[in-house]
Amino acid sequence: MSSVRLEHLMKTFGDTVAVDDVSLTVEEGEFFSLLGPSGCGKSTTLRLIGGFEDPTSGAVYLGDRDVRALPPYKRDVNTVFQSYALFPHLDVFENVAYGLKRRKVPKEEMRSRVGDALRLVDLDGFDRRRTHQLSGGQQQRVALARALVNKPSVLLLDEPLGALDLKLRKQMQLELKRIQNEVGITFIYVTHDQEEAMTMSDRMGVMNRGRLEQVGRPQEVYELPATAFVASFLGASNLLEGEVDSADPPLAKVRLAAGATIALPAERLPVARGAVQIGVRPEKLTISASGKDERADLNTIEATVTLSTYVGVSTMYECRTADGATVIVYVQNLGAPEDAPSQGQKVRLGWSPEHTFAVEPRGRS
Amino acid sequence: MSSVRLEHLMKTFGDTVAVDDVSLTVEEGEFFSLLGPSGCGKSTTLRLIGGFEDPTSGAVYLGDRDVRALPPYKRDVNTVFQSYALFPHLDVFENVAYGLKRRKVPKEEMRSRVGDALRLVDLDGFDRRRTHQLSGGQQQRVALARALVNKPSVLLLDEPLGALDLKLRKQMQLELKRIQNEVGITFIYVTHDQEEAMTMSDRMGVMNRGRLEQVGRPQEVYELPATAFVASFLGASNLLEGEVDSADPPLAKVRLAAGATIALPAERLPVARGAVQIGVRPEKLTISASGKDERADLNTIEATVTLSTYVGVSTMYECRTADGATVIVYVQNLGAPEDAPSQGQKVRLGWSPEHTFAVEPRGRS
Amino acid sequence: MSATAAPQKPRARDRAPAPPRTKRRGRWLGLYSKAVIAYLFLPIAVMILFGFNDPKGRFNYTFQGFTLRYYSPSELLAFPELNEAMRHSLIVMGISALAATTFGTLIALALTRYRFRGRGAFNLFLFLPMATPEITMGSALLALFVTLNVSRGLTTIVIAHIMFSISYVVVTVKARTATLDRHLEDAAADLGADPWTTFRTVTFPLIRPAILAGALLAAVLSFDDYVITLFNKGAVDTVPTWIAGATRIGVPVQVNVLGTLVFMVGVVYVVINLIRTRGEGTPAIAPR
Amino acid sequence: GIRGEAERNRTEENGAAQDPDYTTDEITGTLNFANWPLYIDRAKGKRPTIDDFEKSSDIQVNYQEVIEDNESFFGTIREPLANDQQIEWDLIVVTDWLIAKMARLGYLEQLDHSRLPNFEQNAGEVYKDPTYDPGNAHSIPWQSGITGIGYDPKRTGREITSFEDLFDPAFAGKVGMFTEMRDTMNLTLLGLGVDPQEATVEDAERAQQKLLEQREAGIVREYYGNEYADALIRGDVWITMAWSGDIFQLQFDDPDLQFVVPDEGGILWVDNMAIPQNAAHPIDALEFMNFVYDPEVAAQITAWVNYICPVPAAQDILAQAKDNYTQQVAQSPLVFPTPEMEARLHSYKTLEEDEEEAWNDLFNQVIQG
Amino acid sequence: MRRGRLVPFLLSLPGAIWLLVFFALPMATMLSVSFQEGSLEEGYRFTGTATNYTDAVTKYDFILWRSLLFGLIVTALTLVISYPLAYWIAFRGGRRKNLYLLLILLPFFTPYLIRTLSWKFILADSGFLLGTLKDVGILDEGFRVLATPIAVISGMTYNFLPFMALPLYVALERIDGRFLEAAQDLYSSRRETFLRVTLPLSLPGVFAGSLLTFIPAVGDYIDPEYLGGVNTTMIGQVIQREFLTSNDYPEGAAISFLLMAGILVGVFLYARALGTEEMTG
Ligand SMILES: Nc1ncnc2c1ncn2[C@@H]1O[C@H](COP(=O)(O)OP(=O)(O)OP(=O)(O)O)[C@@H](O)[C@H]1O
Ligand SMILES: Nc1ncnc2c1ncn2[C@@H]1O[C@H](COP(=O)(O)OP(=O)(O)OP(=O)(O)O)[C@@H](O)[C@H]1O
Ligand SMILES: [Mg+2]
Ligand SMILES: [Mg+2]
Repeated sequence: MSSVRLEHLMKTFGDTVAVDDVSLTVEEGEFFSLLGPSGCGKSTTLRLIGGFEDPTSGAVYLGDRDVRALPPYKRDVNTVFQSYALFPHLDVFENVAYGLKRRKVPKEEMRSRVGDALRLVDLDGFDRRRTHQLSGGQQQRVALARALVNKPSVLLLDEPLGALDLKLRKQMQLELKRIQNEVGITFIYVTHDQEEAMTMSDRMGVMNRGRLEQVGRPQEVYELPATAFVASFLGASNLLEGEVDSADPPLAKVRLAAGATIALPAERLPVARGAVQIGVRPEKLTISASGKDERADLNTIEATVTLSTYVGVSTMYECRTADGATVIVYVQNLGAPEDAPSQGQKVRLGWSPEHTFAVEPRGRS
Repeated sequence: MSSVRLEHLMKTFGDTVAVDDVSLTVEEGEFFSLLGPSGCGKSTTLRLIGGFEDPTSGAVYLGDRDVRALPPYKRDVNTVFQSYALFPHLDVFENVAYGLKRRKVPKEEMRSRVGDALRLVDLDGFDRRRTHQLSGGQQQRVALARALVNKPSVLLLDEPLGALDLKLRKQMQLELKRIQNEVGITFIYVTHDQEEAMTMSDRMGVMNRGRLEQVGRPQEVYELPATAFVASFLGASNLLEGEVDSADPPLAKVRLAAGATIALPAERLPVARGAVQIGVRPEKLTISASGKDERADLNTIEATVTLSTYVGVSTMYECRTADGATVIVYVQNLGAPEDAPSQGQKVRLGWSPEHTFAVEPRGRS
Repeated sequence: MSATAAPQKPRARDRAPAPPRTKRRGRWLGLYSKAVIAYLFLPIAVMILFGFNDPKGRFNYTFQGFTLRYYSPSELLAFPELNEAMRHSLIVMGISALAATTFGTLIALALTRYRFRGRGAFNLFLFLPMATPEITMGSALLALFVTLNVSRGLTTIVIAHIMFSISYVVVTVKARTATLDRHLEDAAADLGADPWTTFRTVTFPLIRPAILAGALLAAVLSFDDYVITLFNKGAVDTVPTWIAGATRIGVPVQVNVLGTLVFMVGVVYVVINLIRTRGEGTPAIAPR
Repeated sequence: GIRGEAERNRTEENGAAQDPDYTTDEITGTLNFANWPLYIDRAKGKRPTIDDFEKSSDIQVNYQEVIEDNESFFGTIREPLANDQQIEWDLIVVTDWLIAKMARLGYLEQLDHSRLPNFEQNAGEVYKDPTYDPGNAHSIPWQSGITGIGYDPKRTGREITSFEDLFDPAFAGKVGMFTEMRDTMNLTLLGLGVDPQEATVEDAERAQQKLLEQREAGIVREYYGNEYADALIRGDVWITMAWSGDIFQLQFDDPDLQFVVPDEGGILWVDNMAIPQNAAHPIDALEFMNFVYDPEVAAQITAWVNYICPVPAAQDILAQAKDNYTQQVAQSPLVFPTPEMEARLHSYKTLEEDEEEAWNDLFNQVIQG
Repeated sequence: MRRGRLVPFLLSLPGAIWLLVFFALPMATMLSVSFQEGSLEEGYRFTGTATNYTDAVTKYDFILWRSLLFGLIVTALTLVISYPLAYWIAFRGGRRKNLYLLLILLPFFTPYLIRTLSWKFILADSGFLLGTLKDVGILDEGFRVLATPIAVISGMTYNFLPFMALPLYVALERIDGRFLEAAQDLYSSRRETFLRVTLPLSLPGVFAGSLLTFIPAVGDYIDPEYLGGVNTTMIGQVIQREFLTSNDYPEGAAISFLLMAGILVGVFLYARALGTEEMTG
């Protein structure tokens, strides 16, 4: 059974279209992430589901019930607000216990559940603190605990880990996953961190300017982005202009503006002819000195290294192709720095047709 | 000349020691990051520099001036607040123009500078919006523009990009760097994102429980963490218990609890004898089927794969060693999935002594 | 350079308290505020003083000599109708302040939390009772009661007081509800609180200062009202109406004594609480 | 003469609407009595006169001190009376001019004088058949007072005898006048040598001129209600229009203060008992009216209230009292005016409605500059 | 269609009904009275005449202006006096805030007549205040406060102070310290922080307080009656006399409605000038 269903949902504020014709079905127990740039309508979508905004048009279903007429407190949904919205007149314990009190959970149980929730977010011993005595991250964790403690059938989380450091975030991610598995509740999770979305979600949706551009399993969306926006939003993506040469299965051919011909599975072409953009993820690229051993089964292009940056786990190279396009390459720092390409060096970039995708050239944006 | 100097700075709230004996010198024009877990005292440190809190003890110097007696508005410092603190009675334009107005910048110049600042944060055309009509990320960007537009000699930024998506964040990171280079102002930058800290900073400090645990250039701190906390905070780090076997240069030897003997540059040992923890970053590890070609110049240990997770750029393997310690390995997804180790498989993990570091076993924390 | 020199600086210097930037100004402000409060109490001091007066005639105008006579029970109870009037005043004040605060707060919430048709007109309408001269309102209301043949008494006084207090409460409470963070109410609803519970547990605590202020204003308005009460009181007197009548013969000292006692109840309450919150208010008031 | 005729005409006019008879001819055992605060004798939180009456008559008195002043009290009972409704009172005490006005409007019951033998027997002659209520048709006096001039000789430095002293520029800013239209206008008319009863609208205009001059010259400090007494004893005013009873009281605190009936004449005003139209217990009210005209009772009331007593015989009774205070009351010309004083006293002019409007307009222009 | 539509009406219902029945209805009758003619004796009849209004304007325009002026002065004075007080309570009151509020109001739980008498005692021409100053020679012997506009304005300022202070407090109390910090960060001195941030954020309180002070002050009659002298008559006294002494109800009603109209226009202009309509709803 579907847990949350949105049908042609639309929300405008004056001239601003915050949510634009969004249709979406989230299954029960699913971990669904909404990903998208700042201001694309993620929070507004959650607020529509939570019942804090009335849709301009379209419908919201929880289970099989049209809930447009239902006020927020009658929806079995809990929200972690982006701005935390902690009650300033209550202390940490009371904030977290608030929902349980409303449901008349017995004192003893309440105390133990609140205790558990606070332990979960690593805030043991902060029970009696006032919210303004907390750091940003601590406030966010209280907000999280306040929602989690209720174990609703659907949990809406608006960037719930945004203010947390990587370590705590990782830890909380695992905890959230565990809770979700354990209790089997549906998560709709807004994040701007695509790695988070990818590691945690069963499925995810990418929003842009109020529209849902692509919905799918993380790997699917990542490896085969449907639009140029999705491609570029999910991590640095290299997009190169080209023209369809042949669209025959199994491997279609696209001639790049820069000259090379690129092979890719034919079914990935969005159009049978004309202009396309072909793409490849930076980490799928290998970088080798120009002229070195060439493998026929790889797509290759020639380029010049313009910049190399150390980023901890890996090194990032910015390369420029013959027609001026920039291609980004990530190389994991395995510890053989002697053969690392240096700035200005001519290199050959290679990747497998399997890792090649194609999108329509950007119309808008 | 030093731009900001903290001397034995201490701040307590009741029983909580938020900042604990922090001494630090930030040079003029430097990009300095403060990194640390939630609640470790980063914001409080910034607030002490900005003048919003009075230190419990210790001193703050801006340039060569002891500014403890100086109210915030007399300090040539601007802050981007973690909670944005946008003026609710002013619109976006007026918020950004606020500081310029106070300094009587001529109308024309003001208008153009505010326009530039808004363009910088990608908020063209939002001039007349009220702050409550903005999304979380948009608010954060306004806060950023409001501080940047003043070009102070020191800019304090408290997680200024926290609410932004990766793409915008990357873009803003570059812009911030550019601005900083151009205007030559000192940045003190609080972030919980160590990648951000590492890519952007000239130097960084890692805080834990109010104390500054290590200060140094990013690569230095990352590759040679001084404490177990820093090691584990800066990205997943593998720490293995051991005992110093020999401390003689050039390569010292440490015998692990799990059995293997590990070589590392002798000067990296924090102690000449007794217990240590040796560490290695997950991305420095290679993973190969147990029993395969062994290189004598590498440190190796045997382990079993317990979990593999796809994380986009790379795949993460969790492995267990003989004595039960967990070792994390990142392998970049180069696209040869056929020889990827599968769960349960026995593997050999190898890394160069160069990538090995050692810290004192965790006392507290 | 100074980085090395710094640690050698005497420890005492580090511990030197940061210059009290805000505190000094706070002291002036505190002094001023206390002066204003003292000014508000000035006439009360005179009232108390004349409660100890021993006038020879019936007018309590000039200080003739000190006596505690009027604090003796027999003298205090010499005018039962005065005490009765005080009782009426307190009853009317209690009920009308409570009702007006309730009604007014609800209206303030409606006006600031919702946009609805006729909101602007309603807003304007709410100013009218404040803008209407008391006598006009009083006699108009009396005409209504007469037409409906309602006999005047405590009930009609209460009705009238509620009527003219509502607007004051609305305006006071609105000053706060207008800028309340709506996300907090959203959060409460999200956590399963129905509108009433949301109000009780979140909205109310957050606007409590405003409601308290509104209630106090309503109480003062009621306690002090003369003209409107006059028209709708029937056979019942409140303190202001009784005193107004008594001026002709001479306001007895007992009025001052009673006023002093009411005032003292308030003072004692305040003092007890001041002691209880010792050290939590401004440093200047709390004993060092 | 003319007055009584007009009165009869009115009563006949309203004869149909107005029940000429009382609502009952029986003693009901209840009396709702509206009076001014502190306007009856008190002892130990009780009202001896009321208690005595209840004991002697078996009538329960619901005594309420609800009248603040004539005008506002009239404002509150006018609506129901105009609607021919019963009001809660069987007996009210209001000043003479209001008696005239209410009688004119048909708001008062006629008094059955056969039930008031004490009044016929004991009332002072000045109080019988007054101009404001010919034949005491609707009212008999409760207490009365004189409007004259009060002053502080220490400050004025001289004795005051004349109305003109209120216009002495030497006292500029230290002179008090009344907001009471009738007091001020009638006294001024007397000052101008006009008998109020004979005054025309032209006379009233002259009086207004006189008052306006006083005002323009900055002689008047303030137009006072009851608070003039406070101002006088405090020295804010040196000389002021005054009521006899107030000065009598002030003299206890400052014996130097003086009250004079000016040479040109003063005003005797009378607070009267009357029965509102449709009253539920008229006979009980008449019983009470009769009761207080017993000299002993009258003396008891006057001993406490200290206003002018309508029963001359009370003076002798009070004079026999032992305590100092009561002696003073008995001897004061401010409580029992001397015949010489009485000779100079006049009543308010009884105003027809349009006259009243005209006088009000004239006077309002004086006090509302 | 759902939550929202009915709620505001339900919330307003009790108060609105109360005001409709006990205020609007009687006042509507009063409005019709203002168009009546006649006399007390003959009764007043509705003729739709406007003479009551024209009369009122010609007779009392000066007093009306004076009342508005006094109201304005009193509003300004109470604002200036009580703003720092409200500010202090709001920001430095700690947990004693409510107590200070109570303290401000405590004096007003004594009968106004007693308070006024007390003021007369304090301000008497040769009382302990002026008398002393005169004895020392600081003040001229003829100087007085009572029975002057100063006395009326001071009296009203005193009596209306809480009506200004409380709404101000209410608005100031909720101002988030973060905004003040942000302002200081952006080079605002204390003064500027106050002018640019604190003050604007407290405008709803300034507005509310001004209404609660100005509106009743313009129609006040107690203070001018007891503290005023010959040139301090205010419109409230005129209306009082029309109703009580002259029994000219139509005229009294007409002046009342003129006054109300004047006040509403003033309030409207004020709201415009302050731009707080949006903030105060
Ligand atoms: N006003 C206060 N009263 C009491 N404790 C406080 C107060 N402000 C901060 N703290 C405590 O001081 C510690 C440091 O807070 P700070 O805000 O500096 O953390 P932070 O490093 O900025 O964390 P985050 O990344 O979560 O924002 C925290 O434990 C916090 O709870
Ligand atoms: N109350 C409002 N009035 C007008 N515009 C609004 C309002 N609320 C949101 N918007 C606009 O709607 C758009 C979507 O806002 P929303 O808060 O859903 O973005 P978001 O995806 O959550 O962004 P972020 O990641 O920055 O929080 C934004 O452009 C925002 O400015
Ligand atoms: Mg958002
Ligand atoms: Mg922080």
